[in-house]
Amino acid sequence: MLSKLFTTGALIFVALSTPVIAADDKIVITGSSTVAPLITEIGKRFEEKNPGVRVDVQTGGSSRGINDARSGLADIGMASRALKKDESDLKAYTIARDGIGVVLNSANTVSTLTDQQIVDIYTGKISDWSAVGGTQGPITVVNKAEGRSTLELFLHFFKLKASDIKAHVVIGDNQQGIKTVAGNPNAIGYVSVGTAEFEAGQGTPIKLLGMGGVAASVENVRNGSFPLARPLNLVTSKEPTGMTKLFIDYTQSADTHDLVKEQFFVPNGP
Amino acid sequence: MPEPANLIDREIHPVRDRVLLGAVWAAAMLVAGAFVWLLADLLWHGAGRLDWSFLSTAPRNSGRAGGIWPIVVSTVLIVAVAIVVAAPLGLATAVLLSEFTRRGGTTERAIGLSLDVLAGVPSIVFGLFGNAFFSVWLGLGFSILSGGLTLACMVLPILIRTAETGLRMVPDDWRLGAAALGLSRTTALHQILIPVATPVLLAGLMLGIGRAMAETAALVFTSGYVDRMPSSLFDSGRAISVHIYDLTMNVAGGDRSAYASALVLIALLVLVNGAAIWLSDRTLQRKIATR
Amino acid sequence: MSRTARDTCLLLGLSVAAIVASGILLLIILFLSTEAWPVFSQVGLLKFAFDEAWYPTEGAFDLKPMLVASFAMSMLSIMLAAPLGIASAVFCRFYAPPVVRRAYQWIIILLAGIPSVVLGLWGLTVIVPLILMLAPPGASLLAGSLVLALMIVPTVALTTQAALASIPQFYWVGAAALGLSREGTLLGVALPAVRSSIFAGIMLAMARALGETMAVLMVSGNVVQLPTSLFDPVRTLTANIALEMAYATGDHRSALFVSGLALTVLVFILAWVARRSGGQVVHA
Amino acid sequence: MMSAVDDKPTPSREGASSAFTLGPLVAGPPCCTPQTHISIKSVTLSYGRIPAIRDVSLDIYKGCITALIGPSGCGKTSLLSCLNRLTDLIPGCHVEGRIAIDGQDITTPDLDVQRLRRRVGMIFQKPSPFPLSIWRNLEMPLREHGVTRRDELEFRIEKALADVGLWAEVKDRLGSAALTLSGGQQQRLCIARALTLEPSTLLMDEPCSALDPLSSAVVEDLIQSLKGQYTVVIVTHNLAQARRIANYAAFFWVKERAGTLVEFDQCRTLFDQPRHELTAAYVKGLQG
Repeated sequence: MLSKLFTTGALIFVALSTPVIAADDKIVITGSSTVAPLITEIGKRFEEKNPGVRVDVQTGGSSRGINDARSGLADIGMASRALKKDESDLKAYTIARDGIGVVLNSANTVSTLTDQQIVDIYTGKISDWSAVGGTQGPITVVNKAEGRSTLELFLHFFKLKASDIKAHVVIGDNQQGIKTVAGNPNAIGYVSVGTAEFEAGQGTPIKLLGMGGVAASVENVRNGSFPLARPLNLVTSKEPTGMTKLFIDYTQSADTHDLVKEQFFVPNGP
Repeated sequence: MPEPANLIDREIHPVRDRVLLGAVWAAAMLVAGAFVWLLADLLWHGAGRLDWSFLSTAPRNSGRAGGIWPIVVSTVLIVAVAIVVAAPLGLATAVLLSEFTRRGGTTERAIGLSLDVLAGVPSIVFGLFGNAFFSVWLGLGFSILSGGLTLACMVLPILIRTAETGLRMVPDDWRLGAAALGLSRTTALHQILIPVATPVLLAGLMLGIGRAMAETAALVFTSGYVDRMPSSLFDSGRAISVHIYDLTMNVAGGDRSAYASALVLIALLVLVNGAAIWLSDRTLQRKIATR
Repeated sequence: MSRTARDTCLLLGLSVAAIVASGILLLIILFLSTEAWPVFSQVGLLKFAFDEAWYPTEGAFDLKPMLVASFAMSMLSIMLAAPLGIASAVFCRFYAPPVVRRAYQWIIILLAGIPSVVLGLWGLTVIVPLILMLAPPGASLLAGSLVLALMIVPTVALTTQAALASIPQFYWVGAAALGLSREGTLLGVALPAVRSSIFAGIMLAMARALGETMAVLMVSGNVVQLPTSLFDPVRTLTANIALEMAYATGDHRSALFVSGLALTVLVFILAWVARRSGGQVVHA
Repeated sequence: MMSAVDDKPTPSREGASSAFTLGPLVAGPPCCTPQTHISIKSVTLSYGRIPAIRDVSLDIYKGCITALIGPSGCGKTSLLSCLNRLTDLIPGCHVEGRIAIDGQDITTPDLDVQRLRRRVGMIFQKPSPFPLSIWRNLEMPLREHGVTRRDELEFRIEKALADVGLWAEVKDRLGSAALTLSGGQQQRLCIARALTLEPSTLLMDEPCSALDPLSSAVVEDLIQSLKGQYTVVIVTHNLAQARRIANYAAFFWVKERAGTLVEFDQCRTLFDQPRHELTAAYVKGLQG
């Protein structure tokens, strides 16, 4: 009985192991989990337009995208940040941008915070909402994990060091930030503007705060007036050719703007 | 089997017995309550999203719309690869430990310790290792095969530990009896010891399948993120739990699909475990006769 | 092939399987060490134990708080899960009416297969807000332990149940003949008879708790600090890897692999200590 | 398990009450050839470094029943296990000395132990049929030893079951589980299982001590009937039984924490005119 089962299993196994003839052209893209859903959708549309081409998108984080593009494991890497100084050997192609805004729980009575107040809250100088005009309650500071591009952007904007911040909750991905703030009336965090706008519209109890007098909205990120934004990049190790070039060009074209908006990012250009 | 309760029903330690009774019921209800709460939560958020098209179509708009059919297929394939590889390997190691090594002997201690440590290796480390070893070094790339093999490494300690327990529990009478009849150890194992231990082996297998189905971190780096229908084991395929993770952590507005996917995963577990129970009942009926 | 030769072949095959099974760990340790080597060779081992704090991008690599957090969280969760799991098994075998038993059995099996992400999500949206009402920020050592406990209960329950099922019948009969009540039989005969199997199950569960990543990452707050209370947010070694690996480069990346190694060492020590003390329990 | 009710004595046995009285002594050599079948020479068996039997030498005669008697822990069962190399299964168990069956040394490492165990069957104190059907219990070992033809399987199984007086009782329920049989039936099934393999020798480790008197008597009769066809070595604590059925008896005693052979003789001689005072004292329990 068992042995029969195993034989059958083995046969299926062998049958499935035989690789089908590889697609004419396969583009392997690895990297940032923030960018991956967008590129997957763009890839599907690209596949429809170019029969025989396959776009395989893998995640693992921006640094993996950079490494894989550099080592040639991937044709294209994805990074949700600008290239660093020691990455000048790579070429980056911005496909969209993503604004970063401060969010509070919608139950919070505070509606604006100055840059200085945000800095004081994040460095632990202010620990109760009453100090910034809200109802009394201990502030829960939600911060991003070390190395994450939104953290670096945040630190850079407020001229802070990672070790200056006194966090109460440290999170990884964007949605975790939104869920954490949504579940805690006294929390403050910073997340992607587009997704926060969408979630707030869906009834998630969060609200976006303006920054430097500019309202946090996709529109303001697009027109460049909102100060905190990061580029979402595709990265290659050398000048792209052939199908890879075709794909990168396609991602930057206006054809994909609707997909970019569907993922709550900000498309390039006007 | 006669329950002790059927044989004796007078109480000598009424307080202790009552307390124990209460505690056991309370603990069981606590666990069941937590599960029901969790399930209700999933149903509350996800049931509205569940319909036939959710099961039968491919995801659209990063999983916010569309279904999860290719992901279900990939998941089943990944788990199947893992179990097909890990079950024989695990059973063989368990047999070696229980039948051919002395408890507390050097071999048993060394293998046992390495398994205990292996069981504690974080799943994300398994993922990074699987990526380096299976995907890159063995050249399997991001594929269902690398994912399945990585999971096989992961569930191995569970399978071995439970199988070993099961085999050690088989009374020595039958081992001696078989040896005295001049049966080879192979025959004794095949005909008697393994069939008798089947319920325990099955419990281990279920734990292993559950663990494999539930795994996320180890698969992100090995079987990958591609949500297309796989055409062979060398294709990348997204597992349900990876899909759920992506929907909850990276895709705004993906929560309902995530909850619905979790429900599908639970249904899948019911199916797989039901099949396993049915299969073992059949083997038991054919092989083992106790009543 | 003669029967003796068949047995020899069997033994050979089994040995190969065992070597493969235990070789995996060596491969993993080799892999972790290779990846961790760059930062070891530059900053040395001591920095990981005696540094001020964990700010890897600023060259501070203290792993102590995370080691303590990993240890504390797994211990807490096993302290919760072991009694619950054993009680669950006992419930299934002795107390539950048949219908309840089947239902409960399925609950345990399904619980074993709930992805950690789903448990994490549930923890984040249900448990954490509840704990928040007691003490902010909610995401805490306690939240992590509770979610972990729920995750590992099935491991303890299923292994215990399997062990109880395999107790020879004459134990029950013998105990009953001595006039022991159901509870007396359980405490005096059944559980002691299978303690080594239960112990193995607990070890498996504890290892699982130590290695768990996603759920812990979502509910435990991930602040690198030595916990002073159950309500403090903590970061475990596994969460550390998962949180930072995505963007880590260079020494930072290497340092994350040191987290992996540190965890492996921790598991090794725990498993070794447990085997020594557990061994005495078993042979006592 | 101790249900004596459904364990009816076979028709061949008349007056089961004789199980409770001492039967006539069985005479020695005339009923069997005094020809050495198994020769045990200076056997020392140790577990780890601790010897369990020290320097035992003994000849076992063909077709006879040899009883090994003595107090618990004097190494009788250990000695029995040497004869079919079951000692191999015990980690750390080490046997020195020479044991030959039909002149062939069975202590050599390259011996085919499975073939040996086919020739030397063993019955344990606790009946241990496998958790299989009655039929499979008998068929599986036969197949293992290369008997695969259906008619031969059927012939051998029926014959063995008939030899142990079980055929009439179970012939209609061969497919039911062996563990549903009563204790006595289970033990006879185990004997039948050993007989199907056509051994030359049967080792019995207190085969009746777990059975009720009626079942015990049936099994005892069965053992009696094996005399002549098979060489039987039986360990028993039931001195009356030994005296009833055995041709030869060997008395063991613990000396310096290891079992040693004190006296070996014809059964009647050993019981009636023991040469050694230890033997005399021990069998006095029987006579006094």
